[in-house]
Amino acid sequence: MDLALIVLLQIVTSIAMLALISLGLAVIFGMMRVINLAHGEFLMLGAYAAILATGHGVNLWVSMLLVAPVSVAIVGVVVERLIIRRLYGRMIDTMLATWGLSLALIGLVTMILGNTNTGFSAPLGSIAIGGFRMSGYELFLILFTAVLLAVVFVVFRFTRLGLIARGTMQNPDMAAALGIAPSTVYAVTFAVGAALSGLAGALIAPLAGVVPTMGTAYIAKAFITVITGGAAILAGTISASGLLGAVNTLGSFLATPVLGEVALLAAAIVLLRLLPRGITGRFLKGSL
Amino acid sequence: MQFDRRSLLRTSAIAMGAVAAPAIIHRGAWAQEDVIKVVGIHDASGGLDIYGQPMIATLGFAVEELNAAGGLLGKQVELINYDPQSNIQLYTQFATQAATRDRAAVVHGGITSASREAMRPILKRFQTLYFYNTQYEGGVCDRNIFCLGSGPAQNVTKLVPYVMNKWGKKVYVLAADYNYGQITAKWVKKYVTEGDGEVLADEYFPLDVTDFGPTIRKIQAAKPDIVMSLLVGGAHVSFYRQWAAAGMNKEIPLASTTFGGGNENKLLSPEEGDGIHAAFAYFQELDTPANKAFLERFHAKLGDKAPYLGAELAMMTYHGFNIWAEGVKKAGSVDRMAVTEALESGISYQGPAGTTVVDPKTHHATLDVHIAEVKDQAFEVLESYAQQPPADTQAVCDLSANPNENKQYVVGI
Amino acid sequence: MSAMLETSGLTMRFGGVVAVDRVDVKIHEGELRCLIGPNGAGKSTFFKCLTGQYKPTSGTVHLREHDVTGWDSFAIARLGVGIKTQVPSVFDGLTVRDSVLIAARRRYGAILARKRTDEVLGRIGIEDIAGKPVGLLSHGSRQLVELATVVASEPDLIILDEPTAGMTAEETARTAALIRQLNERHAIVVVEHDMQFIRSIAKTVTVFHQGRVLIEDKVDVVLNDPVVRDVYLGKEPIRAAVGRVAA
Amino acid sequence: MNAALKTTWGPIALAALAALAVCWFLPATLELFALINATVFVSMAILALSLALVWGYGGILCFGQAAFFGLGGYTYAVAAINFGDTTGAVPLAILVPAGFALLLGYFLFYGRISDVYLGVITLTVTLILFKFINSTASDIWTIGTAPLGGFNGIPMTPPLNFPGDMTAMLMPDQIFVLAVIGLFLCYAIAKLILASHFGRVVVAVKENELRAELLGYDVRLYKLIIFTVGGAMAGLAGMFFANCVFVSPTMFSLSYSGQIIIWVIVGGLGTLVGPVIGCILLQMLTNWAGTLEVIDPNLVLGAILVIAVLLLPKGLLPTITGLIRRGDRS
Repeated sequence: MDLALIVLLQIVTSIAMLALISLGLAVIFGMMRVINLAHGEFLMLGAYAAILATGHGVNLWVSMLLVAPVSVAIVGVVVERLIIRRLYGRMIDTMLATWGLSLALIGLVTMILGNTNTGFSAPLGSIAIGGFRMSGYELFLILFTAVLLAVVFVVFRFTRLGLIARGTMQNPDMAAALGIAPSTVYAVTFAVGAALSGLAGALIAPLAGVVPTMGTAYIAKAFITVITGGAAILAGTISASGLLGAVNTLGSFLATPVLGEVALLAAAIVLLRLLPRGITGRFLKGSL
Repeated sequence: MQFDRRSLLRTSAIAMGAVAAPAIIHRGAWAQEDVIKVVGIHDASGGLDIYGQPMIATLGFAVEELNAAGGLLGKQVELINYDPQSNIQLYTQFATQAATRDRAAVVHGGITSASREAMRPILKRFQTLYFYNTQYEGGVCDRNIFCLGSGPAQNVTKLVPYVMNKWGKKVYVLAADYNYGQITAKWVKKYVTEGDGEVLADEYFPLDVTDFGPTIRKIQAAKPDIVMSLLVGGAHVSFYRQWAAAGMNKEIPLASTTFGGGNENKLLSPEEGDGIHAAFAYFQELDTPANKAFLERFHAKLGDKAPYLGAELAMMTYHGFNIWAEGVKKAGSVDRMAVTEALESGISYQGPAGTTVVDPKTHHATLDVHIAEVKDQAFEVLESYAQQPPADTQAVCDLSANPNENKQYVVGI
Repeated sequence: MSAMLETSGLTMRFGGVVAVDRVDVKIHEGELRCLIGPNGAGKSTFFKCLTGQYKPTSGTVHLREHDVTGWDSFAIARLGVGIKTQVPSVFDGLTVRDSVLIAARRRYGAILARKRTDEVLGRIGIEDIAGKPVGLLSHGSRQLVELATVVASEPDLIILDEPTAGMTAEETARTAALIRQLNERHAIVVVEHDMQFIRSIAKTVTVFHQGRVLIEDKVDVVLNDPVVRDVYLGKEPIRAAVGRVAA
Repeated sequence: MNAALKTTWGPIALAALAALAVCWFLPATLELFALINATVFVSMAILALSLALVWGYGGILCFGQAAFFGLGGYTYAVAAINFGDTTGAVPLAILVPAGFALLLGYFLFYGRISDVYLGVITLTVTLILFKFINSTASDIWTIGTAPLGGFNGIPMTPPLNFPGDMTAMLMPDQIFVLAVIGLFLCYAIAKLILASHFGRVVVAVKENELRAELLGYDVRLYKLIIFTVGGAMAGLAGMFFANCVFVSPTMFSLSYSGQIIIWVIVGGLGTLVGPVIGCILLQMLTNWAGTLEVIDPNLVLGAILVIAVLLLPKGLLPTITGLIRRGDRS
């Protein structure tokens, strides 16, 4: 019984992690049809921002929840101005340019901070569930991701910002009709996406360790989750992470973590073969 | 002319046995050079830098000490360091470079067994002497290489009975998924079974795995008495973090043949690391006069930049270089075969890690082994075993009888 | 005359929208048929069902003795159906000659195909731009290039979706003459909004409205039908044509 | 005929001359180490050429060209170890990746998957191969007498021997010459394919898939064939690479797949020579950057890619030839 509960918790953890690392990419893809291949490095920058901030005596929670997203959002604004803006509508070119950015950021951080593993310990101790123990921080991550998704939903559904965003998703001219330049909407979107990525990076840092190349471990997963999910930001992210996360965990439990990852990738291929426009390209169309 | 050279090389290649390719070697020039070139190939960056950086520091220190004392054969030793960035293919590139461009007298380096196996055939093909100074899984039988770190018959054989006696008989093995982890796990199984224990499960992880969540749950379900970690590299440090975050470090004790080799005890907080048991041929905390004197010199020289030396790898690199230097002195030359023969005469070296004796038949070493426990980010030595022979490799390899042998034996279970 | 192409109950739904609704149309060998109808009447969707770009929701398409319902586009094309799409679908990166050659080469070997290409270029009157990349041409010329590629592949049935959009008066007249000439050897279905053009070429006219066939008869009958005038001609006679040119 | 001479046979003859010059000159002047490195560059150039064909002319943006490269290398190593003789291993190193490309391509193109989705799937397949091959360290993963070795790869990858004579192993200079010949042959084959009717249709499909289909061409088949040819070339590249380095899972890594795309985009999409030049220049640059202590090679490579996309969207070669042409005119 305890074992079933713990497997279930592990599945939920995997799903939450996938959703967390994909959300920033999904926002940018869903709104702008831009695939940001520097997403993994945004995660990495968030993690380093948190480490550097705690190193300078900033409270751990403030570093993770405030410093990391804000600093990466600033990076996002700069990147949007210098690169993304010049390539709107050219999806492949944007992918290639952000890929270049990804390499450049890895190189830059390696030069400045060195190519060494760092990290910090997870706060919040552990809790007992029957005869099993689990890290309190993982539980926190699950709850936090749920809250984050809810906040994104509320913002999109009920605020003027969300209205403009949804309008722009449907038709870029809509924003213009509302008296807002589409370029402003895109800039804000990119910054929000970057902030979400930075936040995610800081939050996974205590579990995964931090190194300049850490982004490469996540970009493929996030990329695959977002494309498998399709264009709808929330519904896509949640459905794809749910499916892929569950497959991954079951694979890991029944066989090995490597087979779990392979199962995740294989599931994504099968899904895309069956639903070439992603899950929300077929189901839940027009949802958020 | 061309044909002649080729057929000659071909014949010699066949004579040499399983050498992979004939070689074109522009040799002979170094003997006249006024410096002796030594190449060190260790990861200064990437996931394995936690091991590489202290090794680079001790190798550099050993060379400086030697040069300060007048060098070798009246010449200064020039050390060339390459950083393969934890990338196996860069190892092959740098090994080729060391042999064919630098024409190094000796190459010291390689951290993982994978990197050793990548360099070994190249250095043998290009006839360049190779020293591998890392604790490893044993069994390499090749006259061109000297493996001076401890092997399973020296560390696993002591650690497994010790912890089984202390904690219980049911063992769960976690290993890095490459030849080191795979082979060492076999040795662990062998010794656990011999001690009437039981290996509940063995799991293998590629070096880039950072998510150990499912594994930690599986271990909890299996309820072992001991978790034996043969995990390697920076990414795998996440295991210890996640293990502690789940509160498991209070529930099931950990033992490891690798923990400490990369100063993992310093990366983790005391709450996370305390209580882990490890076995190595050296710990910086060893309380011997030779070690104390060394640390004093080392710190005087490097000051704040002196890295923590942790367990074995960095110190055996220091020993390894000095043993090679002893060989050169005895041979009176840096010629590969002359030095090899000198070393095969049973050279020994007394250093901070005690006495290291080269075993002529296997090119491995007899050395002291210690079991220690992590306390407050440092190792506390619990037991010491003097002069342990490399029995694992000795059982299968005899280079004085079969000098052309070139393979790695794997324990048969 | 035997039916060359016959649809029965052809229906195409997108979600809740019925774009083509139980359409029964027969085209005979060698016929020249005009199709008219306001924007959104379902003409282009109907063609996409005929040429295999859409798989119809229900109903069938027969091409001579073959039931081609749900076939792939290339297979239908190989049975002898060519289409000039509403927005010119051309090879922007190729030259005019190479584009036409690609089409001719599907039927003929290398030497015959070259001959055929020159012949078609001459017939459509675009030899002078044969060496230019299609991407650099004006809208009208692109229409002609597309027409040339379709003709060069020698289909038995040619579907022309608004062939004169974006053409000058002179080009339009030339196209009308060309269509009559093509009709000597091929069956043709033309969609047009230009009534004068239709009068000048058509014999039978089919009117589409809201996805269904409203009426099908001789050109004079149809153009004088009050219902047709009401749904189509009366309401937006010129604007529809203008709108299409802009598109 | 004249046009064919100018656009096809002329460049092939020039390439043959260049290959001859390189084979004559480099082995005699380069040091052994540099020659081995040069062989690596040439094998990479073949890889760049394979993607130049598939992406630049076939319009298929494959994020997983490294998969065929790795398969070629591994097939060669496993077959050569098992046979003891490399004569049979070489064709296998081309056929196995080609066969894999055929299967994968059938799955993709006959499933009508295109654009970014095709990119994701090829990337995912490459990742799966990487993860699989990276976890084959255990003894059970042995094909015949060749252990796959997991993370270690197969360090004992045997070098080529004279066909049929397994004791006559080739020297590094001979392997270099063979690699250059391989590159030349791939170039000539690509040129001839593009000059043929088949090649024209492939380009037409890239230009406008719908139009080609409406003219009666089964575009899936054309894409599949060009994709398979690309896979075969990448396999050959992997075979040469295995000869001068050795096979290990990094051959399947994302960073390889990425680099190939960078070579092609920097060299010039829609040309064959451009990506080859881009590949060799960028590799020399990365090697040089690797020796600098101050600048990280990733930073250099990344910056080049960003700049190439922003400022030279056509790539190096077309930009330069464009400039020369403009210069001629004025």
